[in-house]
Amino acid sequence: MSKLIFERSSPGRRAFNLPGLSEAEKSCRLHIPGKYFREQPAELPELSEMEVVRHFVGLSRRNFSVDGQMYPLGSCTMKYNPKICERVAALDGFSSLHPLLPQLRGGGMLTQGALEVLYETEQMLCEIAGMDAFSLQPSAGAHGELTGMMLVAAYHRDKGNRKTRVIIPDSAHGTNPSSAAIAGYSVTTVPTGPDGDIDLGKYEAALGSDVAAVMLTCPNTLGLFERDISRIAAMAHKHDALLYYDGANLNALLGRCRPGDLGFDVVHINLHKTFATPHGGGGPGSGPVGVKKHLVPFLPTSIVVKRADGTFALEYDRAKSIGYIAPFYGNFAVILRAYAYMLLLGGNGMREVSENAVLNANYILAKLKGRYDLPYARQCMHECVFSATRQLAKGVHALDVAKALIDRGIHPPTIYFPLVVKEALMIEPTETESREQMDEFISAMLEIADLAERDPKAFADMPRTTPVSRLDETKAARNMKFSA
Amino acid sequence: MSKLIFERSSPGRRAFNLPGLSEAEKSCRLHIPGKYFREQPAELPELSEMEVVRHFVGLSRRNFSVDGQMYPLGSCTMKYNPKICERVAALDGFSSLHPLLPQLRGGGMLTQGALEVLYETEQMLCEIAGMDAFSLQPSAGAHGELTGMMLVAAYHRDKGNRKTRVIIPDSAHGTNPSSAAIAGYSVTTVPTGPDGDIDLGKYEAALGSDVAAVMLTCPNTLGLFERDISRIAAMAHKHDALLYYDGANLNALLGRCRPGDLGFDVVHINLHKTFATPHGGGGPGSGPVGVKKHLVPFLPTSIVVKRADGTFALEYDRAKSIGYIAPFYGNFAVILRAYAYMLLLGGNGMREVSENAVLNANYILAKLKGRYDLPYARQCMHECVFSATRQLAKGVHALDVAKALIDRGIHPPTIYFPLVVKEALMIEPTETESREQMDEFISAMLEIADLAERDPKAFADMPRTTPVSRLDETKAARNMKFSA
Amino acid sequence: MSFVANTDRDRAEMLKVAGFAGVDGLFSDIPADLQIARLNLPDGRSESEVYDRLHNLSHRNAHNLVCFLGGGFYDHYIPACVDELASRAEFYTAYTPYQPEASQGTLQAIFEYQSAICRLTQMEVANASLYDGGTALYEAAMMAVRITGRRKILLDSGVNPIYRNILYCYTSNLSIEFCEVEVSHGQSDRQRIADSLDESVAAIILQNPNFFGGVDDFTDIAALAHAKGALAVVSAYPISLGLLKAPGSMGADIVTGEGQSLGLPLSFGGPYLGFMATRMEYVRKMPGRLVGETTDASGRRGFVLTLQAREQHIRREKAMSNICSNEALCALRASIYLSWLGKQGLRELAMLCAQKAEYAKTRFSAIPGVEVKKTTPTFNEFTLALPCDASVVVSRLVDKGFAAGYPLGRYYKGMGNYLLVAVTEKRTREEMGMLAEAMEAVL
Amino acid sequence: MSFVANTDRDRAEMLKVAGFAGVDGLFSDIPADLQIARLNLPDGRSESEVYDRLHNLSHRNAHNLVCFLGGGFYDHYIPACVDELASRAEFYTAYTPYQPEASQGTLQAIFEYQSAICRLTQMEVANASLYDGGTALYEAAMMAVRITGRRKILLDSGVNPIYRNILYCYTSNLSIEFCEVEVSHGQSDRQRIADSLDESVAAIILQNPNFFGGVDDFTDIAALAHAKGALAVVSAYPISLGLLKAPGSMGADIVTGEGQSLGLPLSFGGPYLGFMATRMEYVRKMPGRLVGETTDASGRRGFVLTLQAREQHIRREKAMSNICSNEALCALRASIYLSWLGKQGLRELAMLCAQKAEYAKTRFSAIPGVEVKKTTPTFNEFTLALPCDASVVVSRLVDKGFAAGYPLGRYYKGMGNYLLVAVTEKRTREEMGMLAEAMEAVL
Ligand SMILES: Cc1ncc(COP(=O)(O)O)c(C=O)c1O
Ligand SMILES: Cc1ncc(COP(=O)(O)O)c(C=O)c1O
Repeated sequence: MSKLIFERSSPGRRAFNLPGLSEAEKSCRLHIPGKYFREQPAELPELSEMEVVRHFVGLSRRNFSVDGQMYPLGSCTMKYNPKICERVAALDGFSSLHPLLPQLRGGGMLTQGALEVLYETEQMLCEIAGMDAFSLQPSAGAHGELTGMMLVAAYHRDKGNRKTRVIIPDSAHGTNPSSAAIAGYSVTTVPTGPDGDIDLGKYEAALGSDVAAVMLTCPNTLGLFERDISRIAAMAHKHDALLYYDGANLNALLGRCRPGDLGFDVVHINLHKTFATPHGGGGPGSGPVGVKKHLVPFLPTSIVVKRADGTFALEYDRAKSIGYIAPFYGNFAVILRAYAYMLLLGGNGMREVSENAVLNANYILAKLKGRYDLPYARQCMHECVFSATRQLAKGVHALDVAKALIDRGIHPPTIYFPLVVKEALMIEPTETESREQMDEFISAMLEIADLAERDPKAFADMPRTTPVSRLDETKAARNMKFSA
Repeated sequence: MSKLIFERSSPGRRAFNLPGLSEAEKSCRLHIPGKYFREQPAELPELSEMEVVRHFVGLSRRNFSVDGQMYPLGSCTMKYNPKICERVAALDGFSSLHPLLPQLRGGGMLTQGALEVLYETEQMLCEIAGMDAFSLQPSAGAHGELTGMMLVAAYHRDKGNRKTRVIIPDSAHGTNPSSAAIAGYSVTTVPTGPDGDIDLGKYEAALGSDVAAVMLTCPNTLGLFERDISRIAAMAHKHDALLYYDGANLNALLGRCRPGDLGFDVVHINLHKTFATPHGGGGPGSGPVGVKKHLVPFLPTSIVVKRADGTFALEYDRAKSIGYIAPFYGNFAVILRAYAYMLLLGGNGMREVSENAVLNANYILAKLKGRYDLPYARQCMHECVFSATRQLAKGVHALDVAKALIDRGIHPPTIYFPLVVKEALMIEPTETESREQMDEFISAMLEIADLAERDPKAFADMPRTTPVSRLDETKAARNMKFSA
Repeated sequence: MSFVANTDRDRAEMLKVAGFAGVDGLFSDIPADLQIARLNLPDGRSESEVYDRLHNLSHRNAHNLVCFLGGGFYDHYIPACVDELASRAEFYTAYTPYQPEASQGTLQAIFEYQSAICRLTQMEVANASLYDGGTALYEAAMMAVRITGRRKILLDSGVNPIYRNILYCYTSNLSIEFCEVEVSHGQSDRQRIADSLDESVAAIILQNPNFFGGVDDFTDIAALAHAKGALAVVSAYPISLGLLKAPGSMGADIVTGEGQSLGLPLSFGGPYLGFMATRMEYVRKMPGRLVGETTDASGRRGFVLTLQAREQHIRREKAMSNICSNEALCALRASIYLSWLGKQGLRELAMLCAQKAEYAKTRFSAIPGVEVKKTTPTFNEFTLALPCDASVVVSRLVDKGFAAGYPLGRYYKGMGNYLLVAVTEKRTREEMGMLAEAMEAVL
Repeated sequence: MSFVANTDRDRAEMLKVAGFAGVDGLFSDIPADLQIARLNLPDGRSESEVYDRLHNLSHRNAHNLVCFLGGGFYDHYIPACVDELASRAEFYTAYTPYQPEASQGTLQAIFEYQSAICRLTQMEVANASLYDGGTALYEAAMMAVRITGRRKILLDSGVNPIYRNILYCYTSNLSIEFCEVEVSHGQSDRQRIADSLDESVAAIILQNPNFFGGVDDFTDIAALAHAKGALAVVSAYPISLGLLKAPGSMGADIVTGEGQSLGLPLSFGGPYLGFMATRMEYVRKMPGRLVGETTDASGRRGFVLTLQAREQHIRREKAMSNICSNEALCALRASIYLSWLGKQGLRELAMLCAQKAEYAKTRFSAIPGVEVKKTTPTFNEFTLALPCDASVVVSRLVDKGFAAGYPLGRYYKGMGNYLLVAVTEKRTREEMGMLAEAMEAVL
């Protein structure tokens, strides 16, 4: 059992060391009255630096990660995170830059390098997504969605439209309906048709003049390209409903197909997926939002502009802007990594990404479809979604399959999402997995399928190779122990 | 089983990416005749960058290390390596400095910062060791010894002394006799007396006018202070034999006792031990050599001097110097870490080092002496040497004790060294281990002592928790497979 | 360089296995007219060229100015072990710990982070992180709305103006009513607050120290709020909690803040770390992920994401928040940083900052024409009244090598001559002296 | 800051357990008059202060000069993954793998390194590392002496003069006789070598490319040496082996070299990496550690240190070398670097360097008064004859931002006007052009 850091604490131990005060500084009396002081110092752990190091090194070794294992977590695009991107993000000239520095002189003259990074990233994203402008401020995909919905609202308000609803397919990620709701809209859910595309009839029926936007993921979360996308767009636009693109799955289209060309008005992109910035155990991410011309005036404050003399500036004075969605310019160090990644790949490399991501997924699909049920029997895009229904018949759940994979040294796919697939196993290898590694994964999956038929009870105590075995989630929810 | 990187290779895979050539460059023909070319490219492995990363991350996880485990490897001073020292060693202004740069202008004007580091390190080492000058060039302890022996030879040559022998106690580390021999001396071994000090009578008998030097470690490798050190020194000096100090154990004396004050003429210091630079899986180290005045003229070329104007220069023109023992100024990045460490500790911190190192070792000694044989029943300095003879009576060797410790998550002590102790277990906790961690170690040792009595056969298949169990060393020597 | 592993040969074989004649077939679901031939972007470049480019760009920033800029974002020293540990591949290349058995490292680290935030703020439960201090405050406001069922919020004007802008932005479609309460003499105005509080108020939002650097004890205000059934929301600067009364002991119901100062580089605005803590009774209304302790079948302790019914992936449009990816790695950094400081270290650090700020004040007050505002006690940031436009002074000081502080005129009308100066443990006596001298020279 | 974990309380309790009244008792074996009260050194400083000091010192170096310096030490680009992987704590905070089961990571990495060196040099066995290329060459010389029982060594004057100095230094007490053989027209002089070779010669030591940058094929010289029972020792620049004939295929008996170019920073002279490879028949005479493959009881492959009877800790004064700690972490870096490059990458990199050097030559030869020495083919380094003292020119070019090369006058009499210029893949066409222009301007 791994001790909590608080359990390793011993009074008086210290890792910290701080500069001393000069006599002159020491002689200054604090002018803070006693009542403002805290009575007891916070009970933070007390350890030597080596003990801190061993603790966290030890914790790190209790994790699966992309650098350790194949991590085909569907919808999350767990591709390789190039190490050069870490190196550039650590450059002093970026990492030690105070965000208020631009305001100290002439709208950004003190941070031209950083502003150039932002500007060029926006320009590249415009080309990649087929949009007219980008804001890099959102901190993650969901944050981008919310920003997008606020842009939608601002657009309609500006036009005097009265809109109350957002249409979202039932296969959508939970953040989509949540973002729409949090932006003040009610959500109308449209079902998926039998072939995995949106049910067009039901979609048409759901549309109406009160619809502010339609939020789609494309390819959708079933890993399938929405084949009627042009009609879907046209139908939405007929009602002056805007089409929103959840860019979580852009890896499938990179360099080959652009959301802007498909008719989307607003998009967000997950830099931590398509553009290889590390996921950090659950963030930080970055979810830039791109828009077509008619939405540009509403973009968040500030935006980066290029002056006639080639210098860059931050523009704050924008009458129609929705305002501040982040304190500054977005998750700059994440954007910086993505920028480096884009330079590394270039236009040619990006096209290789989608080609290989889609090929890898179809390769897995082909190899597994005989043994796992495929709810929508079509070629897939960058991920393939199976159902463990056949295994369930023997009492083996998607969760069991997942735990068995852990014991085989592979991080499980996303399970139980999308919700429209029973016992979903959503597999996204990404373009960076090698054929050999995928073959290992495939063997493991086939072995698991065998085992499910032969000895379904064997799964109960998996995983066995991890520091803990299956954890009691009900107990966690009941006990409500959230801190030491 | 962990695959070799060559076994992960697949033709055409590539991690590498290189800058392109401009047209102008491309158009230049190589003027290398065909016969100078190699016929086949070297069969290096071909992997994607992610595969390279996973391979080495995987390998790293098959290691014990200071940051992972207690590592009380006697004589090696496996103390904590402060992370700040890694940070400063990575500073561009040091790491990208070409060693020939000083020669491009005015004896070092282009590298004043680096020379100041070297100069100040030398000054501090002089104070710490009680010597008059230091050369930082040796790359490790043994390298320092060899340099020291060459200084001894130069000294005697300069004085016209004819000396052929070096006296070394039987407890000495193997590098001592080896270094003396490689420098051209024959070695006279003097036994350890019954109380762990050198046998004074035998020592006196061994001395003579042909003795160039006496090499001592102090405290010696039994972890015991050489109590007759002053007499030993005086006796050597009577014969104009120089006294050499193997500084591997300086951690015991730091800030409290200086080899120079004990009568040593030449010393080496292991920066990778006493001064906390990381051991790197077996180097790089740094083994600066310090000398008293009478040996200064012989120091290796170059030396760093401080000019009257406060600038620093490299002096090459030194008639009596033994010459080049390293291409440049030593393992600079290692020295840099040690310099940072010395600044962090200061004089006060260094004294804490020896106090705590010695206390920790005596604490372990007190707790284990009831259950393990102590060949020299004295208080120890920074390490304590037990013998597993009591366990051997049951058929349990020092090696078995070591393997049992591995299964308990602790790196074993040094075993079978010093050679004068049968079944030696040489335990050096260093000052950075906490009492709790030592208590864990002690419990493990006591548990092992119990087990040795109760069930000596249980050791045969230990360790069990490692990726491989006990390896067949004879087979390795017989098969002579040294490469893939 | 696309980091693709497979070779042409691999691809050819795989296409065959998958039943495709060629790569284009993989995309046959996409109508041909919606496909492009190529992106209008330059070809990829090598790692060393990209490094050179970025290295050059990094030098086109004035990051070497001696930093007295604060405004909620501080130039604290980051111990090397924070960088080293947080850059362990197993931490930074993992994702959200959906599979707890394969993610105990991340889960335990977050649990410890939650614990540290609780102890720091003296609250009962903290979430796993939010995007930043500003959005955390917005989430707190919405949480208060959910808890109270009311839609009016009092907002102290001492709250960071950037955060106030964020609150306005996010709620602009939600018919939430804000009422800003002006500080008086740099301190929250009890009278005005009492006058504005009524049964329609969901929460009062306060900040400590406030944007002018003023330190306060909000116990009385929290009591006033509670008396009207409103919540007290406090945004706090975590380093100050080494010294100052914790919001929890003032009666705060929700505490948020920006965690940047806990071992995160300034990085031109992000990634940062929004923390949030509350009372246990409100936990089900709290946004964000939450790690809880449990056991496995053999009774071994382990950690899992829990109370997920609050979250978007379960509750969709009814979730407490839409947040999914948060700032886990930043929370890890904060946790390492706080572990490095420990109980005594945080206190000493806070003392150091406060003491240095007092010293700086003595230097500035010696400059003719400069007045240190002393109406409220301060922690490590304070306001100077200059004899002329602060932004002009600041620009002149840039030429002398200083980022001298933040001119208040931008966000506070009538405060054009006011400068907000922050002092951290990194600022030496010499630097403070030199800034004072430089300021005297440019005035 | 001494990084000591224990507190005063811990110490008091431990002293009691160990039976000491106080700390001084721990040192009672040391005569009191030999103890000091304190070191005359300043007190310890905090991490942030030490960082500031070192950061400032690092800026007092001209590391930003565009680097055309070589001389055996090259400014190659180091891929980020080398730094990241080699700085895994499990690698860099471990020591020599004495306990193989707890050190398979290090052991396998060294085994792979040995394998890569063998493949690169086309030799049969490589050791785990030596200090640097210079001491490796000295060790090779002594190894040849051991193998042949002879004490005379021929030394080509194209061998790095620093290495020649090292050879002289180490052997000055060992009655080894050196005979330097002058190159003629920048190339090893076959005639002189043949004339100097006789049955008393243990080895001839050669370098490829030699110090002037000249490329050679030593097959004939190796044959000449073998005919006299002498060994051929070749010091090689590993990057050049991407393109050039491997010493192994020339008949070399011992190959050494400096591994700095394989992913090690220049770091002002170290730590570097001496590599050494030889034929299997000589393995027992080879210095340094050696990792071999074996199996455990259940047949699983594993790696151990082997043939240790060659080493000091077993053989003491009869060991092949006194080396103990070597350059393991540097070998790891080299192994990662070579794995990153791979078979094709090393070749392409070598091509790139050679091609760029050819381009540089065209630029320099266009400068009036400057002559590119073309007597021998070169790889990525070449010699310029300038119309005046090269060290003066170089000093002037420093002011223009260049480390233009290495003036040969220091080590070669009569070559005061000669400049050795190295070009790596990091040098752009623009930089080469700018250097040529600057040189023209300062001449
Ligand atoms: C389809 C989809 N949409 C939106 C999101 C939310 O993105 P983020 O986690 O960056 O907020 C995700 C995240 O997994 C996703 O898969
Ligand atoms: C007592 C002693 N002397 C000398 C050495 C040799 O030092 P190095 O390995 O740095 O060459 C060691 C190394 O362990 C040692 O313990």
